[in-house]
Amino acid sequence: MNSMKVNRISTFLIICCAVIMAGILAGLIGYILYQGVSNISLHFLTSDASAFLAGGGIKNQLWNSFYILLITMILTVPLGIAGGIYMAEYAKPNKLTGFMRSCLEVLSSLPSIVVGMFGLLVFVNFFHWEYSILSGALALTVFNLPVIVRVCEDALRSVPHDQRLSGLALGLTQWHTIKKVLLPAAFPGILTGLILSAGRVFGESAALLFTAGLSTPNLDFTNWNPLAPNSPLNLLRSAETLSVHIWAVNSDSIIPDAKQVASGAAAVLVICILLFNLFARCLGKLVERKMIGK
Amino acid sequence: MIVKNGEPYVDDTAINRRLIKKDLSYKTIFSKKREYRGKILVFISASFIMAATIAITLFLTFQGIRSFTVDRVNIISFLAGLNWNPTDVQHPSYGAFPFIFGSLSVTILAALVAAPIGIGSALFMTEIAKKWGQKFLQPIIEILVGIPSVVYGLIGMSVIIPFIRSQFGGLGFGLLAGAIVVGVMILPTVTSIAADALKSVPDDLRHASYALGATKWQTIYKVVIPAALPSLLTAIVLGMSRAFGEALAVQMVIGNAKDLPHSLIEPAATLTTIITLSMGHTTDGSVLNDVLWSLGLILLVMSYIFIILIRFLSRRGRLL
Amino acid sequence: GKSTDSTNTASTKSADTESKSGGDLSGKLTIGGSTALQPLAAAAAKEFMNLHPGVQIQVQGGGSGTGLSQAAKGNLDIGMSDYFADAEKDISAENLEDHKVAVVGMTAAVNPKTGVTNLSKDELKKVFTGKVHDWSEVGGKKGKITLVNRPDGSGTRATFDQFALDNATPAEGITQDSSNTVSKIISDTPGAIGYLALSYFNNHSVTKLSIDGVKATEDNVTSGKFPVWAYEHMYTKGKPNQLEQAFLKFMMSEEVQDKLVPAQGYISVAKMNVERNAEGKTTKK
Amino acid sequence: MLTQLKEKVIYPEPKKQSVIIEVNDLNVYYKNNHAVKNVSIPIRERSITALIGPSGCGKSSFLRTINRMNDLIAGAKCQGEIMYDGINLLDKKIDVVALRKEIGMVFQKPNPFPKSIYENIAMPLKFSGIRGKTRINEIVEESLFQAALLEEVKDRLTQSALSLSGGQQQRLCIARALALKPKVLLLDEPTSAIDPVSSAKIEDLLLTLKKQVSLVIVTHNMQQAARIADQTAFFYEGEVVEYDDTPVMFTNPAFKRTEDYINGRFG
Amino acid sequence: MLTQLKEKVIYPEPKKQSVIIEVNDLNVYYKNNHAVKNVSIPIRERSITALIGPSGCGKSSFLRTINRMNDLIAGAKCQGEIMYDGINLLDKKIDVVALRKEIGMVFQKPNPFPKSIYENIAMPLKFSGIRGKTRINEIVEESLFQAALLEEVKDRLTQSALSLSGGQQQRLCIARALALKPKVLLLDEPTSAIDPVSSAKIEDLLLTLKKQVSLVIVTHNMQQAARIADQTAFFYEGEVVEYDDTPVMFTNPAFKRTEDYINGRFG
Ligand SMILES: Nc1ncnc2c1ncn2[C@@H]1O[C@H](COP(=O)(O)OP(=O)(O)OP(=O)(O)O)[C@@H](O)[C@H]1O
Ligand SMILES: Nc1ncnc2c1ncn2[C@@H]1O[C@H](COP(=O)(O)OP(=O)(O)OP(=O)(O)O)[C@@H](O)[C@H]1O
Ligand SMILES: [Mg+2]
Ligand SMILES: [Mg+2]
Ligand SMILES: O=P([O-])([O-])[O-]
Repeated sequence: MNSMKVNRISTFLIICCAVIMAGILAGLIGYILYQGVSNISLHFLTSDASAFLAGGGIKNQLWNSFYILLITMILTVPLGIAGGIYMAEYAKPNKLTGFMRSCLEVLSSLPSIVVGMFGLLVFVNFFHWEYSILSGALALTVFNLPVIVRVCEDALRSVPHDQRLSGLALGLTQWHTIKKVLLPAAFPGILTGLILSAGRVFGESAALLFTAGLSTPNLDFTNWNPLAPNSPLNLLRSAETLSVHIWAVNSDSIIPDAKQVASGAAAVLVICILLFNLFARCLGKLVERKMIGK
Repeated sequence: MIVKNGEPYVDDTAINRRLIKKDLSYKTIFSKKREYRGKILVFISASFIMAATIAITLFLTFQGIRSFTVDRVNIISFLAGLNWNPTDVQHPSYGAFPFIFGSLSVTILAALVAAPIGIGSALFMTEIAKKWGQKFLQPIIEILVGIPSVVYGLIGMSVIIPFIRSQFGGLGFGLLAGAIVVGVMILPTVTSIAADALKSVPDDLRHASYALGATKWQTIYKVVIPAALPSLLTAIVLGMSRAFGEALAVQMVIGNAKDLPHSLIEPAATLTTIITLSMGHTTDGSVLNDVLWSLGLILLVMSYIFIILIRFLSRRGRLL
Repeated sequence: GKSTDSTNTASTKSADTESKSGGDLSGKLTIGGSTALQPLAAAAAKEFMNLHPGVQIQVQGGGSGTGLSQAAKGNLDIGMSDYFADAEKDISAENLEDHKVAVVGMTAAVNPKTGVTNLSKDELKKVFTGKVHDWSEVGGKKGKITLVNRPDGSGTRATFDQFALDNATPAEGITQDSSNTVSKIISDTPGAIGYLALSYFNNHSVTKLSIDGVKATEDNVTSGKFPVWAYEHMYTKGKPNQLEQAFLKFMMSEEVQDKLVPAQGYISVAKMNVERNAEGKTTKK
Repeated sequence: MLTQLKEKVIYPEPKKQSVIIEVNDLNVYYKNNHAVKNVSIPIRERSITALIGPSGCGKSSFLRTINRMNDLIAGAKCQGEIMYDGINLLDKKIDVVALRKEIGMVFQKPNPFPKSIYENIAMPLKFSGIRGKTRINEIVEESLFQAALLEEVKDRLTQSALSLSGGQQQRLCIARALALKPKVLLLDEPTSAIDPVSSAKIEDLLLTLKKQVSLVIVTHNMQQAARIADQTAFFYEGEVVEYDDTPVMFTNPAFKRTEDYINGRFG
Repeated sequence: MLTQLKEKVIYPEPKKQSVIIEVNDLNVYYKNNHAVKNVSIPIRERSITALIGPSGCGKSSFLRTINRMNDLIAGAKCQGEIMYDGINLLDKKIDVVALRKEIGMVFQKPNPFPKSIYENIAMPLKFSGIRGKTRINEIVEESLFQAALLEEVKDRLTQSALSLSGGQQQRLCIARALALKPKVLLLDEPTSAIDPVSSAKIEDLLLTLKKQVSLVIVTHNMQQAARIADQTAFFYEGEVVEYDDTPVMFTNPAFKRTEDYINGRFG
């Protein structure tokens, strides 16, 4: 039968697409891990990068990545969740909301390099924060804020409408309904979204190129005074992150083992992303189960 | 009835005031019990988004038009010129067309890579194997979205470039490599948005179709895809907008040659790669620096255009 | 700007244990720019930090343009460049103080499979401006010519354009940010040609090209026979401070000039029999 | 057609119970949709008023207007008068939060919060300003008892409310509303999503409750209305076709349309 | 309890019409949920069989099993026998696409495709391999006529089907199903989401249709079942409590539970 044949062929093609998709992931992860894992060692993770000799590590880059991530999340999470609450619960369908939504769309579709250029213009040059963790984190805030607003808004919207109604019908104010009923119910979704967005921040590179710089001072991991120039905590020092390091090592370094360092660093990066993902999934499920099954 | 000053007087306190709103005052606005406090807080946070967007647009616009207003670069020859040679001492030329062309080609080619596979995978997830799709493809997509672009670039350099070199000759660096890398990169974005679009087609329609004896493909092709078409196009456009703005992964594989490429395997450059490549070499206020900001402004304008396109598509979707 | 990873060879841990030999110096120094000078600066920085454990020096790449522009802005303490700051019209050269620390020769680098080891200047120009497309046209084996360029801010590129190509603008080819990448691509790609500082010809994966029959050797450079060379400058913004001064002094010390400079493929300024001014005019000393 | 008939409607004289809410000429619009049209009925104190009528006739809209839940619907507009305790509830100056504590509401689908059973009742109490653990415990227990749920859940107050069966959840929602000591309780098809046994339990519960609270219940089950309601209003296309004491309405309806509906000829 | 009573059920002898579908011992499971339990009833040719029962009792599940729409639900499992034209419809070898053309289905919510009225009928025709513009036009017209919709829409066949009223949409859905000339038409609460007038029209339509097609209709409106059905099956918690000719069922039900349900004592 003709239509049956067409059906079979097209189904086959669609399955092919899915297989390609899965293949790409398997290929990517497999290749990166295969190439990179052999280069990962305790030494690689805990020693400084080298400018021209073989055998450098990624200690500072790894630290910088996590530190910038932390600062970015501290800046974005409260802002983003509050923004999400506004968009989901308070925004009335009027011109202002329409405009705000457009802004959100614009912001979330800006190329990260444009965000980086904005950071260069404003944070680095205008405020004279130079290439620094602060500039980088602020640029990433611009980059990540719309994502978190979106995550929070979606999570709140997916809370059944009758939860809202029952809160209000019990004489709770809207704010208390949000705080006590909706946010807890949306929490697993928000948490999962936050962690996934953290993964994206962790891997971002173009926005940091012009804001956090491509170098790291010699960090003294015994000096935790945030004002010291060589303190890992200093916000006003330049900081090369792991993903920027991969790019830099590949495009303009003079170390002889650039390939090994790059693939090792890429493997570390991907493993971190995988862990973020796994973590988000497990935590989200755990929290959800705790809320429903208690 | 109470009479006061010769007038009949309704005792206000007799009416129960407990259901009447308290007057607005400093105290009620900031007191814990009232909700104004929370409302103001979230509104201010939301305003940050507007502030950031406006700031970015204004700063980049002002910085980006300097090359035309201050440095007197001809805007036509900037947009349409084929020759980019800012270091020539006598006759510096700032023709950005090859980069615009490069960006557009990479974007379109990437969409050609990503759209069929992405929409196919989305169909798999929503129509063919729902359970499987949710269980396996969803996490795959989430992981792929999370993989940093430099990693895609790295793989492009170490796998795709040697492959192209061995298959087609040449350097391997070029539009084709860029398009493949970016196409794979936007694949998860396209897939997940397309899957959302397909999921939002009401099951009613599918049931109607199946109950009328349609095969799976007939249902997909004649009912599901037409109903989701504007959103599917949105998915592709969104993917393209990501491709247009991608910088480092492209720079690692495209070769960064400033001439118009003659074939897919010749090195080329895009707006983003030329910015990352040259920005560091310039000083504030130099013509080259200003021109790079103008390239940034083009990126900004393009992302606005993409948004307008998406808006247009989603409005069409609502009419259906 | 653009640069590479930092040099962190002197760890602070050793600072605690080692006796403080030159212990009066401390502070942080960021050096960046020319990738032609980068290997030498990095090696010198390492030795300097061994001598002064309190000092931290990072050496980055990025290209000469980056070196000059970031030094002028104050983002780099010392900017390295292959060309004179005056040559860059956007940079206010009067603010920058020049320190010539070495000379480096530069020449074209080709993939060994091309079979070419020498080209006349004319042939070189034809190759780089895209007038010839096949190696067989200039006496090599048959194979397509592929150009590998450095970006606009590169001093290697500026020097090579000026003295090897007589200011002809090279045709477009693939453009890479660092000399190291260029060297890698040339060795990977049959038919590829680019240009590198002599300090990068440290293995035999790429062929060092002679120009007009003159080999690109130290002797030929110092005597002025081989024209493609450049001073390696270190620029400071205004007068160097104490730390910068100490490092620059170290750069000019015998330890660096007599040991590191030749070992890394550079030439000491003192050895030069010719000199060159900012306009590029070469004269006998 | 209906408006012509309207004039003939003669509302019965108030029986034993006095009026607690008096609705006068109420109109509700959703954008262009005129959902409730000139409705004027009284809600009697300590009695059950049932609202019946086919789907989409405006019963829920009417109910939601009473405790201003319609404020939440974008584009909804209410006109008219809902007199309660000397004030018009549709007035702009009304403090809706305070109002909703006094006029509670229970929905069709049981919608407990995803928290413990105890918290479901305690949380709204805390927000209404009641302090003190013992005081709150007392009220929780009392309202669970009132909702005939105490026996079933007293040993598992800390368990999630979602672990209860549908019928239990609905009674929990009633208990939650009762904890705030409302004067009026609005119920929108409270039994239509739950099993027959639970449904019967809730009917019993409502009959007990009406000794303290005035109840308004929307139902699509005519027999349910007949069983429990003191007064019944029949809605049709936004208008109240007939309002009367339940026995009168079900045995001797004034209008053909009411009779048709009650006898299942449409709807 | 019900299973004990079950043994006493004596299905009536076939009346005038012969059996077109014979369901034997049908069980439907959704994961752990046993939704339809040992159901055995006949569907008679050219007559209307009504399925009644409270919400969630398995009426829809039963109906969906007949034309294998349950295949689309992940986790659904069907066991038993549905004999039709000498074959068991639950057989793995059944070509479900062909089956669904012969046994059509109409859903509770009208679900026309977001295309023109004409396309709504023509598209499934094309799917089933019917070619030729005149042939298709003919069938479109014929089925619109059969569904009593032709008069209302003949001048605007190219307009979007979504511009029709709910009742018209539902009749369009019926027309669409009729165009494929089904032997059996399954209707799942076809009138419950539309207005009374349209609903009455559809009832009339069904009475006309049964001259050519066997109809199975799920309804929650007992009176509707009484008005139009020849046979009625009463479902309760997944089981068929009673199956009989409609007049018998409504005047003299064999079981107390049936009587209670019919008289609105629950559900
Ligand atoms: N949130 C809303 N927005 C717009 N229109 C609405 C909304 N809610 C109800 N309507 C419209 O108002 C009219 C009355 O609806 P309402 O829900 O009050 O009816 P109902 O009698 O409660 O019906 P049901 O028995 O189905 O619950 C309907 O035409 C409906 O479409
Ligand atoms: N898609 C499904 N997945 C899982 N369980 C289902 C599904 N559909 C129905 N059920 C379950 O099967 C049982 C019977 O449902 P069914 O929809 O057949 O009842 P019904 O008699 O049609 O009810 P209603 O009158 O509400 O339509 C219910 O317990 C229901 O929860
Ligand atoms: Mg309702
Ligand atoms: Mg059903
Ligand atoms: O990096 P350069 O030495 O070519 O400027």
